[in-house]
Order: sequence, then C-alpha cells, then structure tokens
Amino acid sequence: MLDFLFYLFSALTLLSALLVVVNRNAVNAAMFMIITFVGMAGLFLLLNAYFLAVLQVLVYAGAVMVLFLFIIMLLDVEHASKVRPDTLTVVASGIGFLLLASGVCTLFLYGGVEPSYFPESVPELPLTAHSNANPLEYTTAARSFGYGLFTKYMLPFQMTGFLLLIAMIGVIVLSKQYTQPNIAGSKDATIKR
Amino acid sequence: MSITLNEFLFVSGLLFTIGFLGVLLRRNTLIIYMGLELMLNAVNLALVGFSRFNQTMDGNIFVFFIITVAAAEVAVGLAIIVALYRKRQTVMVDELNALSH
Amino acid sequence: MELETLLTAILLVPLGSAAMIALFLRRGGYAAAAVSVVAAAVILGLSLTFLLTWNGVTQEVSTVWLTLGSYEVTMGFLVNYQTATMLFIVAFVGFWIHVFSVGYMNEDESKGRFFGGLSIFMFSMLGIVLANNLIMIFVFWELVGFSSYMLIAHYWDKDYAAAASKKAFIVNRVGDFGFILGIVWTYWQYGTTNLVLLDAQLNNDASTVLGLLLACGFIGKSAQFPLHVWLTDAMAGPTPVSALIHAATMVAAGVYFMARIFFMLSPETQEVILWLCAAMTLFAGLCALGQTDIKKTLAYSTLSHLGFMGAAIGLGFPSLALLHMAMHAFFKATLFLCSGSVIHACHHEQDMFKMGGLWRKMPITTLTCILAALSIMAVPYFAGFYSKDTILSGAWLLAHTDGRYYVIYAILLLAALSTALYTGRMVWVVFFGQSNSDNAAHAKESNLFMTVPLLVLAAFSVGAAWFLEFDVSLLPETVTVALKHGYATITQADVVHHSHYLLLGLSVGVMIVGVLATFFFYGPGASEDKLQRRYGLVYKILHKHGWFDDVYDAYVVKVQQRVADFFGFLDLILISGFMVRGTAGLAGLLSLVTRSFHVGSIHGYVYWFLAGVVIFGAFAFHLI
Amino acid sequence: MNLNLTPFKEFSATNDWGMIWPEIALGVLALTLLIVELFAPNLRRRWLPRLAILGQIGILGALLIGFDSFQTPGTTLFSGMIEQSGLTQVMRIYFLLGSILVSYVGLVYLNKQSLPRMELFHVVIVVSASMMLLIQSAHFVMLFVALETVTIGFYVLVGYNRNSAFSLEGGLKYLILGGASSSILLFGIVMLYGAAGTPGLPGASVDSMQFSQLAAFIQANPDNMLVQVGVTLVLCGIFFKIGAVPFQIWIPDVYQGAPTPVTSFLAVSSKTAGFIVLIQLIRGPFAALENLTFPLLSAVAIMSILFGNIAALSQRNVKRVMGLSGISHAGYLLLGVIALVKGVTWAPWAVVFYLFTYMIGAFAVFAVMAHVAGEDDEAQELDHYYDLFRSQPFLSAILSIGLGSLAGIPPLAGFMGKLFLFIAAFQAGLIPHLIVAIIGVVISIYYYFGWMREIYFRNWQFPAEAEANTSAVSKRLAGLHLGLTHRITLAALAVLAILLGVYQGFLGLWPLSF
Amino acid sequence: MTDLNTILLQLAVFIPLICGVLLFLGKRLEMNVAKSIALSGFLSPAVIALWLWSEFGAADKGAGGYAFASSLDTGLQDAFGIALHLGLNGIALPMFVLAGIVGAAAGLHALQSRAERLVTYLQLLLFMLGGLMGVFASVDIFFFYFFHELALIPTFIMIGIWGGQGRRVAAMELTIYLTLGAMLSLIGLIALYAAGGWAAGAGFNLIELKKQLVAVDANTQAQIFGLLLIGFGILVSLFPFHSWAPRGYAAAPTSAAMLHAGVLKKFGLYGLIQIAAPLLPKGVEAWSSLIIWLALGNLVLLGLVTMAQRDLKQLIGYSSVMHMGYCFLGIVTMSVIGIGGAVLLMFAHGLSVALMFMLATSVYNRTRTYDLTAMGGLGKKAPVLAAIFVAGTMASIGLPGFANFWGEFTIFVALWEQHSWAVAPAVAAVVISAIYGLRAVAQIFYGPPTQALSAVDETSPITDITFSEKLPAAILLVALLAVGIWPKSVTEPLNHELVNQVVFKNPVVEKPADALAQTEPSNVSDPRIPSS
Repeated sequence: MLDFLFYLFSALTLLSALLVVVNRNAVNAAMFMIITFVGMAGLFLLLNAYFLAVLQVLVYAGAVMVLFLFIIMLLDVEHASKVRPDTLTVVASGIGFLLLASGVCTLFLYGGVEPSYFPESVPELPLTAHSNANPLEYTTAARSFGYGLFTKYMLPFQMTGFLLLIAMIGVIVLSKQYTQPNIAGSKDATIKR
Repeated sequence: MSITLNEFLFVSGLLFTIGFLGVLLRRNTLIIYMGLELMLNAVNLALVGFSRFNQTMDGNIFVFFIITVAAAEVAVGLAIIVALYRKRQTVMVDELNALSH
Repeated sequence: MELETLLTAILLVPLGSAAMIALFLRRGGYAAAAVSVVAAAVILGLSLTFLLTWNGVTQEVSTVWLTLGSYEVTMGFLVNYQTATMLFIVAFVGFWIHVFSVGYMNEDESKGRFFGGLSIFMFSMLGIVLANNLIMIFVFWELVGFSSYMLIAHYWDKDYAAAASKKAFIVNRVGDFGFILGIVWTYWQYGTTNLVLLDAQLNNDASTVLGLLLACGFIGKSAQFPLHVWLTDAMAGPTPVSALIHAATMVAAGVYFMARIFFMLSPETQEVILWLCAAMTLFAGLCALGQTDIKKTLAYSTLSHLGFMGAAIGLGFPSLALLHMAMHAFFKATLFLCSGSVIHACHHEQDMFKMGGLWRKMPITTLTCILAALSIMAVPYFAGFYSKDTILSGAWLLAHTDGRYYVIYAILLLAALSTALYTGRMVWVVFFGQSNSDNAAHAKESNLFMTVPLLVLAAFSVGAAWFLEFDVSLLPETVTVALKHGYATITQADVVHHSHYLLLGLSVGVMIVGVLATFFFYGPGASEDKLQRRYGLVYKILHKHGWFDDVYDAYVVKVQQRVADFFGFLDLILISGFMVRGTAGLAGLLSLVTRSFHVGSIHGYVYWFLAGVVIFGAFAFHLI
Repeated sequence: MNLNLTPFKEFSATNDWGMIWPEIALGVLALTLLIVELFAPNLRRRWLPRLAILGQIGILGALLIGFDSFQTPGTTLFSGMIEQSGLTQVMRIYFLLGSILVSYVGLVYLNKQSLPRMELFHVVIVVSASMMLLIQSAHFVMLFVALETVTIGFYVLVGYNRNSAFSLEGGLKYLILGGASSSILLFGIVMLYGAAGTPGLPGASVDSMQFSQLAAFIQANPDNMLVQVGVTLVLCGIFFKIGAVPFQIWIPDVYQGAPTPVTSFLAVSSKTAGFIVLIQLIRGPFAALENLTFPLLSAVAIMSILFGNIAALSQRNVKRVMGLSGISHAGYLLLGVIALVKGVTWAPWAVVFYLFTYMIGAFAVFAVMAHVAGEDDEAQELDHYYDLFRSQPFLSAILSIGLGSLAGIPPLAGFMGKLFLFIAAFQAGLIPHLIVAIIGVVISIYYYFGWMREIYFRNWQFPAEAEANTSAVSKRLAGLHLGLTHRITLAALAVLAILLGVYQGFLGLWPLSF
Repeated sequence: MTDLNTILLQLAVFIPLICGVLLFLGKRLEMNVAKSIALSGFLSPAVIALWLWSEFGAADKGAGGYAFASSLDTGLQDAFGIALHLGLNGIALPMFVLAGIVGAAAGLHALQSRAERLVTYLQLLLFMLGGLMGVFASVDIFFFYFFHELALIPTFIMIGIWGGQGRRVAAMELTIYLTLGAMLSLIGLIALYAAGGWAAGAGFNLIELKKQLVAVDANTQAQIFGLLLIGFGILVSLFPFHSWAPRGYAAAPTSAAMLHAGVLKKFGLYGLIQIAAPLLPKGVEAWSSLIIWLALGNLVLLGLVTMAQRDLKQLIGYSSVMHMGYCFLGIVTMSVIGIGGAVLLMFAHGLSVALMFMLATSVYNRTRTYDLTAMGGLGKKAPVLAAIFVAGTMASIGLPGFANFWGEFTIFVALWEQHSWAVAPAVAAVVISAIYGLRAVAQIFYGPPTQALSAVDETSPITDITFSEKLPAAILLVALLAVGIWPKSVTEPLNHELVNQVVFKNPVVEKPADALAQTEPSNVSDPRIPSS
C-alpha cells in the first residue's frame, strides 16, 4: 500500500515537474507547479513529516505559487511564452539533463550508496515529563520543531528575522517610486548599447 | 514498507535535475525561477528523507529554514523581475542581455 | 735628479700642459701655443739631462696599478739604450715641430685644440717610449691613436678630414685586435707582461702565432700591408701633424715596439714581417710616383721607408731598424716641414705641378729640402745612407746563408731606386723651373719660426749618423749605443766587406739613375705629370695604389654596413617583432575569445555552471 | 504540563549573546537607521549616512579596543552553531572595515543618484553582520542561513538602482545564478548530512551538520561516495561566491550593472566571506579529503588566474576590468588555500593578509571610480580617465596607488600579499601553479598600467581627437571638487596601502597561524 | 654598532625618499624651496657615498665583510627572517657610489630641465634614486628586490608624462618585460630562501644564506640559478631579451634614461655577482656555456645591430645593451679577475652611458632631431659639446684613461684563462663599438653644417653647451677619468671582498723571478749574427 502511494506521489511530482519545465504556457506551468508541491507533500507524509507536509502546502502551494500566478497575470507574458526554444538550447539542455540524471542514477540507485531501509520505529510523541531523553531526538510531532528552533537553532532562527526584514526592505526599494526634490528628477534609463 | 531511502533520494535527485533542466531550457524568467524553486524542493525532499532515515531532527528543522528562505527569495526575485519588466517590457532572458561582452 | 722622478716629470709635463690648455686656454690662441711649446722645450731639456747623466745601466722602476687576485697591472719605466734613442728622437723632433707649428698655424683660429692635441700626443708617445710592460704600452698606444685621431680631424668641418680621422682610428683598432689578444695570451703564457721578465723567460722559444698577434699592433700603427690604408688619408691633418705623427714618431712607434719585443718574434714571425714590409717598400715607393699632392708623395715615401725598417726587423737587425727610424725621423721630418713651408707659402696649394721655381723665392726651404732629399736618397755620408744602405747590405749578408734573401735585396734595391725617382721628381718639379701658378709666383720665404726648425733638422738629416764612422756625433753618446751594434755587425762581416764596393756602386748608381731619369722625364718645373699623359694606366694604378682605398670603401659600404643592416632587420622582425609583439598579440587574441564568452544571456552562463557541476561531479565519481 | 527543562537549559547554556555583540550592535544600528528614517525624515539627506558610518566606526573602535579579550580560539557557541577563533576575530574587523568603506563609496554614489538612501546602508550593515556570522558558523544550518541572508541582501543591493535597467538586469542575473548555486551548495550539504548521519557507518554522528562531528566522520570514511559528491557540490557553491572558474562567468555583467558601492562590496567582502568559509571547511570537515580537494582547487586556481587576467586585457569598461581582475585575484588566493591543503599551516595568514591588501587597493580604486563616475553608473569607460592627471592630480595619485597595490608593485601592500602567498605556495611545492601565477601577474600589468597610461599619457599622435571624445567627461572632472573628508578618506587608504607595504610590525599581534 | 657612518648609510637611502615625500606639499611651496629640497635630496647621497668610499678601507667589517651594517626589523624578522638590513661590502660599494654620482648628475640635469610639472618630475626621480641607493645598500635580498621595484615603477610614469615619441608602446613594453624579469627573479630569491631552509635563521639574509647554501646540491643550484639568470638577464637585457631597452630609453626623459640605463640596469648584474654567483657556483658552471653564447650574442650580433641604427638615442640604447655582454663574460669566469672586471665595467659603463644619454639630449636641443643622417657640422657651432661628446664616446668604446678600458681588458684577461676561444669575438666587439661610436661622432659634429642645422640656427641661434648641461657632464666625466687613471680606488676594496669569497677562483700564473740581475738585456744587440 505505502509502496503504491510512494510510486503515485513520486510519479505525480516528477511528471508535473517535467510539465512545468516543458510547458510553454506560463499559467499552466504554475498550475503544474502546484501539483508538484502537493505531490511532494504526499511524499513528506510518507516520511512521517506531517508538519512539513502541511507547511509545504501552505507556504508553497498557498503563498508562493499564488504570488507567481499573480505576477504572471500582472505581467501578462502569455504571448512571450509562446515562442519555442531553439534547437541548440533543446539539445544542449537535453544533454545536460541526461548527464545529471545519469549521475543521480549512478549515485542513488546503482552502486553509489547501498540500499538502506528506513527504521520502522517512528517515535510519535515528544518526550513527556520525567523522561530524561534528549528533547531534540527525532519525533514526528510539530512540537519538536519548536524545541529545536528555540534552543539549539536559536541563532539561525533570530537571523531569519533579519533575513526577512531585508527581503521586505528590498522589495520596497525595488517597487516604490522614489522621488527627491533636491536632485534632478530620475532619468528614465533607455537601453544604451 | 519496502521503499528504501535510495528511491526517495532518486526522486529528489531527479526533481533537482528537472529543475536544472528548467533553468537550462526555458527563456521565460518566471519559469526559470520556478525551476530554481523545484531544485530547492528537491533538496527539501532529500533532507526529509535523510532525517527520517538518520532519525535526527536537524534535517526537518533545516527544511523549515529552507522554506522560509525560499519564500523570501521568491519575494525579492519577483520584485526584481517586475521592476525589470517595467523598464524593458520583457521577461525573456535572451532579450535581457544589455550587459554583455 | 732622481731617475724615477725625472722620468715621471718627462711623462707628466705634456699631460699637464694639455690639461691646462683644455681647461683654461681653449680660446687661448698664442697662449696655448706658448704653453705647449714651453712644455716641449721642458721635455727636451729634461730628456737631455737624463741622457747626459744616465750611466747606461738598464733600469726599471714600476708600481702596482691594479690588483685583482693574482692579476696585477703595473705601470713602470724601463730604461735601456733603445729607450734613450727613442726618447731623444721624440723629444727633439717633437720640440722643433712644435716650434714650426707656431709659425705654420698662425692664422688658424683654433690653436688651443691643436696645441692641446700636440701635447697629448707627446704625453702618449713618451708613455710608449718609457713603458716597461705590454699593458702599459698598449694603454699609451691607444692614446697615441686617439691623439692622432684628434689632430687629423683638426679641420673638422671638412668631410675628408672627418672620414680620414675615423678611418685612422678604426684601422688602428683592427690592428689592436691582434695586439690585445697577444697581450692576454702573453700574460697567461708567461705569467707576466713585463718586458724584462719576459726577456729573461724566453730564450728563442717564442711562439710564432703569439709573435704575429703582437705584430698586428705594429702593422696597424706603422701602416704596413694590409692596414696601410689610413696613413695616406691621414695627410688631411695640418702639415706639422703629418710631420710629427705620420713621419717622425708615431708610425715609428710600431718599429720601436717591434725592436723592444724583438725577443718575442720567432724566426717564422720575422719571415712574415720581412716579406710584408719588403713588398711595401717597393710598392709604396712606386705609388709615390703616382701622386701630384706633395704631402701624399711624402706619405707614400714614409710607407716605403717604414717598410725598410720593418724589413730590417724581419731580417733580424732591430738595431738597424732603430737606426733607420732615427735617421728617417730627421730627414722625413725635414721634408714634411719643407712641404709645409711650401704649402704655407703657396696658400695651401698642395699640387706639386702648380708650384715650381720656388728656389728663388724661398731659398732656405729649398736648401734644407734638397739636403733632406739627398739624405733620403742615401747619398754617401748623408745620414740616410748609413741606415738604408746598411739594411741592403744586411739582406745581402743573409743572402749568403739563404738564397731567398737575394730577392729581398733586389726588392729593396728597386725600392731605393723608386726613392730616388720620387724624391728627384719632387725636388725638380717643386723648386726649379718656372712657377706654374700665381700662388707659387707670390710665394715667399717663411718666418723664423719655420725656417729655424728646418735648418736644425736638415743639419741632423745630414750628419746625424756620422758617429758611426767618425767620432763627431750630433747625438748624445747614450743615444747612439743602441744604433751602433747592427751597423758594426754588418759592415764588419767579411761577406759585406768583400763586396763592399759592389754594394756601394749598386745603390749609388741606382740613385743617380733615378735622379737623372726624373730630370729628363719630368724636367724642372713641369706644369703637368708626363707619366699621367703618356702612360695613363700605369699612372692610374700607382695613383690609386692598386685601388686599395676603393676596396676598403667598398667593404665598408657594401659589406659591413649591409651585414649590419641585415642583422638590424632580423632583430626588428624576429626578436622585437615575432618574439615580443607576437606573444602580446597572442594574449590579445585569447582575450577576444574570452570576451566572446560573455554573451549576456543567462542561458549562456548557466551552461558554465552545468559544465562545472558535471566535470567536478565526474571527478568526484573518479571518472576523470 | 511541567516537563524536565534541564536538557533545554544545557542546550541554551552556550547561547552566549555577549560573544557576538558586534553583530548584535550592527543589527541595532541598522534598526536605528530604520527608525530614524521613519520618525525623522528631514534628517535623511545629511545625517543618515553620517550616522551609519560613524556608528560603524564606533563599533570598529570598540572591537579594536576589546580585541585582545577575544583571544579565545576554538570556543564553540550556540551549541555548535558558531565557533570563534583568532581568524574570525580578525575577519570581523575586516568586514566591519569593508562595510564602512562600502558605506563611504555608497555616500559618494548616492549623491549622484536619486535613490532611497537609508535602505542601502541598512542592507549593507545587516549583510556585513551576517557575513561575520557566516565565517564564524560551525554548523551547516547556520552557514546556510547566514549565506542566504548575505545572498538575498545582495539580490537587493545589485538591483538597488531601480532607475537603471542595467542595475536590475544585473540583479536578475545574480538572482538566478545565485539561486542555482545555492541550490547546488544545499544539495551538497544534504548529502553530507545524510552520509554523516547514517547510523551504520563508523563515526556516524548525532549532529551530523556540525563541522567538528562531520570532520570526525569524514576522517573515519573519506571515500564514501556521498561524501565525495557532497563535498564537490559544496565547493561548487563556494566557487560561485569567490568567483572562480567555471563559476565566474556572471561576474563582469553583474559587476557592471551593480551600483559602484555594491560592486565594491561584491568584489571585496562577498569574495572574502567565500574564502574564509572555504578555509574553515578545508581546515575543518574537509581536512581528510586532500585527494579530492587538491586537484579540484588546483585546476580552479590555474583556470581562474589565466581566465581573469586574459579576459581583462580587452575590456574598456573599468567595472568589468575590476571584476575580471577580481577573478584572477581569487586565483592567487586559491594558491594560499591549496598550500593550506598541502599542510602549510600558516597559509591562512597569507590569505588573510592578501585579502586585507586587496581590500585596501580595491577600495582605493572603487572610491576614485565613484568620484569619477557620472550619473550613468554602469558606463565607466577607460576613456573617461584620459588625462585625469592634469584635471585631478590627487585622485589620479590615489588611483595609481590602488592600481599599483592590486598589481603587486613594491612598496605597496599588494606586493607583500603576493609575496606571502608565493612563499606559502613555494613551501607547498606548487611550482606549476607559481609559473601560471607569474604569467598572470605579468599579463595583469598590461591592464592595470594601461589604466594608468590613460591617466598620465597625453596621446602623442592625435591629442585633438582624444580630447574630443572625452570632452564632456573631462569638463565634469575639471569641475569636480573634493571636500576635506573625501581627501582624508582617500589619503588614508593610500597611506594604509603604503604602510602595509613597508612595515608589517603591527601585525605582530596576529599569530602567524590562527 | 651604530656609529656615524652607519647612520649616514641609512640617510643616503632615506633622504631622497623623504625629500620626495616632502615635495608632496608641492603646490604649497614656491618653486625655489621645492628645488632646493630636491637638490639636497639629489646631492646628499652622492656626498655620503663618496665619504663612505673614503671611509670604507678603515671601517671595521662585520659579518660577511659588510661595513656600516645596521638592521631594522619591519615585523617580518621572526616569521621570514626579513629585515631592513643595510650595509656595504666591496662589491656593493662601487655600485653604491655609482648610484650616488649618477643620481646627482641626473638630478642636476633634471633641476635645470624646463619640464612641465617639474615638482612631480623631481619627486619621481627622488623616489627612483632612493630605491637605487637602497638596492645597493641592502644586505637582505628581499629588500634588495623591493628597492629595485621601487626604483623601477617611477620610470613608467616618467616616460608617460615627459617621454618622447612612441612612449605609449615603449613604456608598456618596458614595464611588462621588466615585471616578467622581476617576477622570475623574485621566485628565484624565494627559491634561495627555501634552499636556505625555511627561515631557519637564514631567512632572506644574504650572509646567513651563504652559510646555509653550501650544502645545496648541484642540480638544485642549477635550477635556481637558471631562474635567476633568466630573471636578471631580462633586467640586464641579455641577448634575446633586450628589445625593451633601446625603445624604452629612446622614449624616456633624459634623467630617467640616465638613472635607468646607468644604474638601475646594473641591478641584474649586481644580483648575479653579489647573490647568485657566490651562492650558486655550481649553477653558474652548469649554465656557463649558454651564458657565453648569449653574451657573445649581445656583443657581436647586437653590436652589428647597433651599427645599423640611424637614430642617436636608439644607437646609444643599443650600445648600452651591447656592453652588458662583457659583464656576463666576466661573471661566467667565476674568477676574481673576471668578476672584478665585471664590477669595474658596470661602474664605468654606468657613468659613461648616463653621460651619453645626457649629451644626446643636449644634441637634440640644438639639432631638433635624433636622426643621425640629418645631422652634421654641429662641431663648428658647439665645440665644447663636441669635445665632451667625443670624450664620452671614447669612454664608452673603451679608450684607456677612461674606466671602461680597465673593465673590458680585465674581463678579456679573465676570459682567456678558461674560454680562450671566446676572447676573439669579444675583442672584435671592441672594434665594432669603435666603428659605430666614431661614425656617430663624425655624423653629428664633423663635416660642414647641414641645411637643417643652419635653418635651426636661423630660427634660434645654436649656442654651445650651457653651464646647466656642463655641470652634470663634468661630474660624470671627472668620475670616469678619475677611476680610469687610478682604477685602484675601485678595485682595492673589491679585491679584498672577492678574494675572501672562496667560491671565486683565483688562478695563479707562476711569476718568473725578477730577472733584472742578468746584465745587458738582449734587446739591445741583434741576435742573428750570421754563422759565417
């Protein structure tokens, strides 16, 4: 049963991912992207990462792709995406794809690393009172994330805040029209070549 | 289940490759960008797989960070693309080569 | 006075005067002249004191000049009878020529340069005379060359003077090429260049090649074949210079040098020198007949007589060579000064056939000139006779041991004839008959500055050699010692003694023939060269002395310069072009290639990433 | 529910925030700027930049004063997230200095543009702080987060001049290529994580992304396939940062498009961060992998030196020239890293010294560039510098010193840097590398001195023509007047370049190997 | 031991640099002050150098025969054994004096030159001079290199601003080429440092290295020396690597050309003599035949090339390149004689070539051209200039009485001892140099004045050499003559130094006993008395 689910989800993921890449319509690409994410969420579930699966759907499918779609619509680049890539690019990228794929195959399927089965035991619950076990040991509970983030990964976690801050500021800088009275009005850059 | 870690890794690797293919193949900046997102997701998948296999939490938490970073990156990236589109009315990379040679 | 200081003084006085002139009296005119002449006088005085006081013992003083490890250069004086002879000649002739110059150069505006040059010349010449080792000789040898270069180029706004000076210096350098090699070889062969030590070390085991190398210096300086081309051109200098340098002293320095290092000349070496010089005697003597320029004539006669001296060396009679050099110094100086006085009187007219009939106008010059002419023609009891005829007898003497020397004797005899011919021609044409140009017509006797030296030198060219036969000697006793020996040896040798009258008759007869022939052929005061008119080809050959100059010029222009240009071209093309610029060009080309990589589209760049990942990944997989 | 908190306590025990006070202070400074911007808009033009710069200088001063107190090498903080050592202390100073200079260049730049002012300084400061943490990080998560902070900051900065299509295009290129590279890096990290955590293997560790434990694991089984590939991919990611072949290709375009201060920031601080991370990794986790890293780095170093120098020959745009020459400098620096791989323990010192000299020289050049540049920042041609010596002798002197230092000419600092690198390389026996390096240096003379040639040489053949095509620029330059602060700053750079070149005594306080 | 002379030595290096820095106040000071500062900067090294020259004999020599030694740590002593270690030994002393004299002459010439932005010009010249003094004063081979580069770079800028025709290319070629040479030699020096055992006491200290490197095997020595040979060879314009020199000098302003051709170029030879040869004798042996061939290439081939030149400055440049061949020949002998001769010739050639470049400019200022074929008859207008020029030419073609002669002749002597065959071509080069030298003199000064000259004369009357030109010329000429007449002044300290260095051969030729005792030297009588 689980095997079947795995094949289902992975096929879903990979095929839609491929469609994202080869599809010539940007909107459709975005749609397939969403399907890919959903498929990945499924795979996460198979790996008992329930919290991440949820996160995946919420953040990616929910937020990121919506942003993408919004931009695609905004810029209205349908006409642009109609042109098909020239053969040279196709051939070159195809070769590149094959090379990388073969590398991945050799690494993960044949010889690279020997097949390794997942441990069956999956600790469901986080540690309870009076147990001296390591609070950061692997569980599937969302609470473990909290433990980790606020103890061991405190510093990165704090930094993420700054990361988001400058991202925000960056977006503002890039989008907000800035005018300054005491400097000659901004020249509009026409392409000089 | 009989699925080993290798299958998961293979899937993620393939996903990564597909994402790279997108970057190589497509000329629409937005879709190239989606390709990058795919690559990041492939990493996520591998991480989760390892995390499950190694029975350590770090992988999962790392995924959390990656997702956050990815979101921020998307925001900035799209902002740049939009601003550039305002200037040049295009998102096709082969028309965006004013800087060259 | 202490010997060392005395000699040092002799050496340094002219240097001092030269420095003084160069620093303060550049525009000094007569002041410069005075300084220089006084210097020459002082030299003469000091030399005489030395010659009269010296006890005749060979003496050597030397001081270390430069030390590097085992290698030492010393500067020092070697005094023996040869030194005495040469010292006297240089000082004496030099002094009188200085005096003469005062008169001759009186309207020249750059006296400073001239007299400074004369002083430098005296300095370097005396250096050669006194030097006690080869390196020191070489040093002053070069300086002599330099001063002659300066003096030849005295009229430096004349192209011919420029060319002549350049030629003189370079040709001498060619001679020095061998000289340097010789010196260096000597140093490593015998461990020293000091003459005395060398003399002590070699006993008739001198190496032939070494000797020849050293002889190269002589050939260059004394203008023997094949390096004789410079001497005739050197007449571009003022006449006193020609007299001093190119007749009396400098060219004789070569002979002096040969005599001084005679012990280093193996018989083979002497053989080579002998034949070269013998050939030169005759050849130059004949060429003199092809000249209309009075100075050129004398120049060729100088060549011829240097040949005589060289032949004496080659025959193995260095003292004879010295003897002839001394006598030659007197009469050739006289002749040159006469020509100078004549030229001066004729407003720098040098063509003999435009003169004529000068004896009325300038008697003293004529008299002295005739005396000197008789001396050079070796009229018995004249100075030239003793030296030149003894050389002939020497050849005759050796001929009895080896038949080949008869050839030499014959050549020298013919040379003597040629001497008679050109001298007679000159005397007849210049002084007798009618004057052939108004320059000559308005000539008048020169002033005392010029006539007094003429008279003195003429007197010497008559009687300088009497000390050999009678006991009247115009020369200090110490001077004569080195000259007596060879003369004595030969004249006492019974071979010569028996055929004494034969020899005498031959040479005297040859002389008379010559004189008469010229009288009847040219006639007194001829206005044109009969030889030129009648036998144009012969004349042309003699005039151009076998196109040596043309060959020389052709070599310089056609060969040397073209080779140089060729290499210049190669340097330009191969090294600075191909090697250097080529590399730069290659870099530039590559740069353009790399530049073309930056296509500007992201695709082009992502593929680099792909390539990087693939290649490095392959390396990680141990595929590469 | 009450649960046993001791484990948490011991995890948080090492969260010693005091040890990273400079970074915190920078963060606070950045926020202060934000607040000032919000609540005192009228102070903007004049005071914000000064506040930013002076604030950083203050922090720098404090850092220098308290320098010795930090001499506690090898302290692991934040439960293995970061590890401080002499190297990181020195590099803190480096990055702080760098961001100060960038702010200065930015000040010069902003005065010619109509752009928001505060944001630039804000982002620069935050990025510098995260660079400090980046080089201290001893854990891949920390490394990734810090790295991404830096990268995202640079996305913003490169595209900062939103009025110029060039700046935005540069931003886009940096965005996509940077994204790709960080994905590659990430994939490598994941592989290492996975391999090192595998329960079965010897030396498998609990916290397998922590450098020391990872090092132990790799020591145990160096020829694990995952490890090999993972390390390779990580190195690829870092090569992108330091701009080494074949991940250098983006550099000229991005450098040209980016605003000059950002270009300098990229050229100096970003590159440096990459190098220090590389050194940390080579010294730490990857120490056991000489067979893999040595050939890899050698190839990259040689390629970089040759490519950078040769490509720069035919460039006329000075920003591109600086970018391409930066590639070659990365190549030289890699020599030091390779020497480290070969076991020359003091090689990092040489690298750091070179980085300092490079910073000084590069900023001398960039500052002058910012002064010379006009409104169109991306179009700075060599021709603009024609005859600068006559119009701006001071600037040209500074520029010459900077260029000379970059070219490695005594008595300037750059020469000492090269000397130490060469000695290190020679000690490691890298003769082929050295030969290539020499060739590179000789080639580099052409474009560095070619630049000076523009400054000093009047065109002998066609002066009129040369005048004509640069008349506008030269007019502007003739009008340009430098304030005293500018002169002092520039002169300070020049003096520093000379001082470091002739006297290294005050570096005695650095241990030769950190 | 910091007595007065030690301090003076340091001052000789630093005064020019300090003066140069002072001149940065250029615009503030008015001209005369600036000029006097520069003047002191130019003259003081010369004065100090001469003083130290006189003191050297008496001074007590420290380690390695270095007098006036002093060492200053610049922070690298412990790590790399690099220290600013100044001192003079018998080899360094002549070069040091040379640098001082030529520096003074060049400085005086520059002070009177009416160059635009004179202050900057003097400044760069001062830096150059300081670097040169440092090169020859430093015992530490790192600083030896360091000072060389310091002196090298100003030439680029000077050519750039005040240079003549074709400077853009020439300056670039010169700089790139010389950097290549410098880089190679730098690696060579590092290799020495390595061979000395990484900073094991030796570091970059020459004295220590001498002790350390005795052990090094022949193969390594050959490799290191090869590096140094090519590196230094480029700097000295050894045969195939010479193309930078003539064009560079032709384009350079006078004073720069004087200092560069006169002194800076000797750096490479000095390095070979002071560093490479003593440290790597086996290396020299390994390369000797190649060196001889290249040196002969310099002498003969480039001699002919020189003959082909039509441009006065090119001619002088090529001739300066050509004469370097002698020095290489001297070095290759590895004997006291040869190396001594090489040093002597370096000293002399430095003076003479500087003089020639200066006079070339003086000629140009009067004829307005460097083209020899267009000149002629200047001697009439400027006799003194002509006289000095002739003197300079004679010096450079090795006329006795000038220092060059001793150098060349000594080298011939040394060369014969080992490679007799090479002496002949070497001496032939003497003839060649005479040919082009005298041809140049004749073409410039002799003969009737050309139309061009008269034309110039009409526009601006041609004067004879002025005092401002005469003074530097006199300085150089006097030095040339002094050493030419009294070569001991240079060779005495040199000899002591060289003899002490065991690596240099000191071939002994057995001197015959003084034979003056035997009476009547045979050369008064005629030996060949016939047997009959």
